Amino acid sequence: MTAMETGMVSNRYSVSRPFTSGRESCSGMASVQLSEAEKVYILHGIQDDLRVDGRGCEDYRCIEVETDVVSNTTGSARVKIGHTDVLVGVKAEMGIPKLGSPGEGYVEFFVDCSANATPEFEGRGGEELGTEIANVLYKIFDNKSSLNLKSLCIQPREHCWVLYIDVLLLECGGNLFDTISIAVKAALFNARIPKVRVLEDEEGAKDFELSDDPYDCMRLNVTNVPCIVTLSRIGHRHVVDATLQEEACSLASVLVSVTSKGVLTCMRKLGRGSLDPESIFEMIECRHKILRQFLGAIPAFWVQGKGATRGETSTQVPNFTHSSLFKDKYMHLHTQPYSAVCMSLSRESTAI
Amino acid sequence: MAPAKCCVPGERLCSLEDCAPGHGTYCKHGYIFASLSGYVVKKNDNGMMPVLSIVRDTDSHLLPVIGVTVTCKVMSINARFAKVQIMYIGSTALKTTFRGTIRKEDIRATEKDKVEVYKSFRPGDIVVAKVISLGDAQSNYLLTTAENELGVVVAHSEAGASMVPISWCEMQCPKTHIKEQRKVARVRAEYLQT
Amino acid sequence: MAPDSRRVRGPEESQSPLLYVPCSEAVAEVPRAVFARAGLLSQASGSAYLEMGGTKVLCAVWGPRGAPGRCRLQCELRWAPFSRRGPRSSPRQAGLLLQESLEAAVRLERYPRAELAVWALVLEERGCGLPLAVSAASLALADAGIEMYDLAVGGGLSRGPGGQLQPDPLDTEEESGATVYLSLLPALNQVSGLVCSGEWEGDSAVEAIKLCMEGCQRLYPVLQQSLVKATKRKIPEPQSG
Amino acid sequence: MAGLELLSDQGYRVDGRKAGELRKIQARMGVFAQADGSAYIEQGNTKALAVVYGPHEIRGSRSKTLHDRAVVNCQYSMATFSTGERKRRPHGDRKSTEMTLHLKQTFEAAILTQLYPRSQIDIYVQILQADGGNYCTCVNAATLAIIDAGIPMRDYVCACSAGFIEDTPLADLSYVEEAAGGPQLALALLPKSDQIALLEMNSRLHEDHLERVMDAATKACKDVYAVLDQAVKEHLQEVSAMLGDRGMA
Repeated sequence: MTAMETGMVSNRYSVSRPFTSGRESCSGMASVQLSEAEKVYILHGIQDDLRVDGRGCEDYRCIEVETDVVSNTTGSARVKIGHTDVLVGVKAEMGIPKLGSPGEGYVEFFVDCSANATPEFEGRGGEELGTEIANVLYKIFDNKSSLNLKSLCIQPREHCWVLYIDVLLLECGGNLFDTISIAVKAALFNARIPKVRVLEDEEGAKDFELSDDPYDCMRLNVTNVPCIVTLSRIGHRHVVDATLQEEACSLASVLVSVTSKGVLTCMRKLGRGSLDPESIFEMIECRHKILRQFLGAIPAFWVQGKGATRGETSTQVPNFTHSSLFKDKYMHLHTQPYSAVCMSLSRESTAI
Repeated sequence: MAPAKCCVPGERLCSLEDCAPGHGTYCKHGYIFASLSGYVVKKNDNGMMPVLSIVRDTDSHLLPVIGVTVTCKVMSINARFAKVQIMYIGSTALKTTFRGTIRKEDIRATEKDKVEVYKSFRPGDIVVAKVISLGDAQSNYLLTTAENELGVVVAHSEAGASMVPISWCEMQCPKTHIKEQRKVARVRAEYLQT
Repeated sequence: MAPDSRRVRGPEESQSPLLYVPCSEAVAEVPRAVFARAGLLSQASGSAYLEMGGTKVLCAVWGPRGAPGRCRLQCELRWAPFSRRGPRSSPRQAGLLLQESLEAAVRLERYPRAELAVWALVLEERGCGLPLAVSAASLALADAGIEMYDLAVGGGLSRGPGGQLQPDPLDTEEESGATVYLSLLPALNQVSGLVCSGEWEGDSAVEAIKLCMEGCQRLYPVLQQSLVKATKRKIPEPQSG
Repeated sequence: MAGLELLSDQGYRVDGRKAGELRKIQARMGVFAQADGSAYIEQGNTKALAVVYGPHEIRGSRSKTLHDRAVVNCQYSMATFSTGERKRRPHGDRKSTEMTLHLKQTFEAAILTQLYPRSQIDIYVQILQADGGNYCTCVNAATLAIIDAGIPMRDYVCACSAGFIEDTPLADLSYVEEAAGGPQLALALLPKSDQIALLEMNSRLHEDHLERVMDAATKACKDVYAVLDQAVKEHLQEVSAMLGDRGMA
């Protein structure tokens, strides 16, 4: 039996229920209004593996990554997928380790849905969505392997680095979660935490010495930092990297966060529809294919050790090309043609 | 007679070929499922396919829908509309009231431009009206009294006495014999208690 | 400023002593005993009480009542102050999860311009508070006579340190890391809510979800029975021929 | 402030500029597709992004409606990572509320609001990186965004700050110079008509010096104008070249 249409509607092509909750799909706060005919058009295309912008169901849009954009931060990155534009700044500040884990530093997330993205976010309008995204980010980092928190500890019980990961939403064109997770990963990759030397005098008073040399710094191992893949259920298929229009057609989506080794670190159903268990298993399985696209696109983020110093990122990674949309040192990356990338990358992924 | 079967939401009742779905059921994959918890009742209309519905006697989750006749109380009036509280739907009393609006142009069917709200309703009147729209996010239910059977049924005069209708647009106080203007409903004979 | 000699000044920072209390290593009996009862509060439109192992959840539903706009399911899930030791999870997030799980089960289109308020309280938390709240809430909604596609049944699961999958975990087991929470519409075989956290390698997540669904299927008849009982208590049998 | 010499004997400032010299300005218009107008600007190390929506129907309560002109609605926010010390919230604090008000006043003076009665124009500015002259950078970014949105204005609004250190008026203060605590003046100017849209001064300055500082700020604003005008013209050429291509095909 084919998977039942999400949201249980008896009419085959009616993709929306006439009266439903005021909250649209979770990431669709900045949602668009679509007519029934437009929805049917999108739905029919997706049944035939052809989306409005010419992509197949499991293709990403072009992903543009630019690192080191804000000099006031420890690490920063801007990621643009289609019309979704996200800026992430990581700031390392000294703090006291949490009681439960005295030998570790910790990470704090904050998501600012600025009014730039859509006027609805003005004032406190974006707070709800921001907290929701931050909660998801906490959840995907809530395990031992994502980030080596022990390396953030300076002195057990007394001092550690606190990484404030601040996400700024500049433009919202669908697929927020994926974009944000890539940007977080890129910003962590870019982060250079100054090395600290602890000096202790005779009385036991401690003094810290921060290294002045920008190259004498600690880099984070981001190999296991997960990326989120949101799969939206539309009709009888699922699509990755949905645009706002496609999100409006989808009643339910599954958010899967996955590391480069294919390990799931978090999974959530979003939206008000329901899903067939089989389709969920299908989506979980699909992550491997998506992962290969990612691996092909951004190997530097996945394999630590390449491009370790400032400025080298762009030259070491062959898939990055320069573009001058925002700035001259902009790195632009195109994941198409997907098949070619996947082929060349199966080798690389086995090496990891 | 065997006791009526009690069912819960999600329970599969029978195939669509055997019965027609009635109140409290929905169809999926060619079967009828229950969507309410209650008793299954099969009604056999002569020769037709039996209708399967779920009965809950205590049910009162009535919501105003378009076209239904409601009884309401006028809460406030201004130059453009009267605000009312819907208290009955048909002949069922509601547990919680709903707010509705009767706009000036919906008060009567003819000579709409000459209507004045204060000559039609006063706060405290009991009005029979019909729902014409559920309204949008900002507005309430929109009601109309533009039919002979719709309008004020109970009104009190300034002296506090229950007034008696004397024409379609006037009511009279039995104590003081002062006439007041109202959009009076011609109550259907079957509803009148004598 | 002169030091205050009359008072004993405490340390600048203080922590709850509960942090240092060792957790008792209880192992849940499988399956945990379930007690369900619907329709016990007279003030609410519908209500349900559900107990599993030591976890106790009370849920009440009000409505439908008039509200502008489209139909909304207003969900609130709270943990009673005495429900557990240590910090309680954020009620706001839990309410959203509850809402997401229930929305697919309720026929909201039947209630235009109305609001349904679902209010769940975890009286005692010994693991699986959220999934139990979902089950209790759908019982309460059905008890209130709200039209639903199916009962949403919640199920939880955690992976122990040895990698064994433990359905309906205790709170101590939930802390171990990897957990799955799922809400199922059993008659329609649809998943209306899903949250996995922790690391799941290979196909272990699929396996866990399947196990979780089995748990929901086991709980389903219990909920149905209690609902039938409540319906019979509440509603007189129709006298028609 | 001891130790830091803000103006060397040779007349050079900390970052090597002369007293009346601006920082390098780089601007780009039309950075976002979804907004009606947008612009990104860098003034030295200060980076700001401005987005304009509108004119559109009044959002929220209708009581804000003005019957003879458009409502200008602004929001100034700073990214939490934009400053040296992390900020707790991007907007809503006292300082950004004040900035919001200033921006609103500035642009109400410049936009031809009477052309759009009963409507609303939203201007949202975001500081991505702060290094002094935040208000001025925002005004310049917003001007470009409004031009990009095609909303008629009386003139460009060009803003620049000026300070007064060691008897010398300095134009376009950087963060280090601002932090030194001397008098500082922010000027938003309509350069063609020499009209002042907003003028604000902090700290103490002798009346006799005011004119010199004002002159420095005015000159700086006019310099900013030259740069902005250049950016707009380049953008127009780009856009018209693209349109031209389409016309040929």
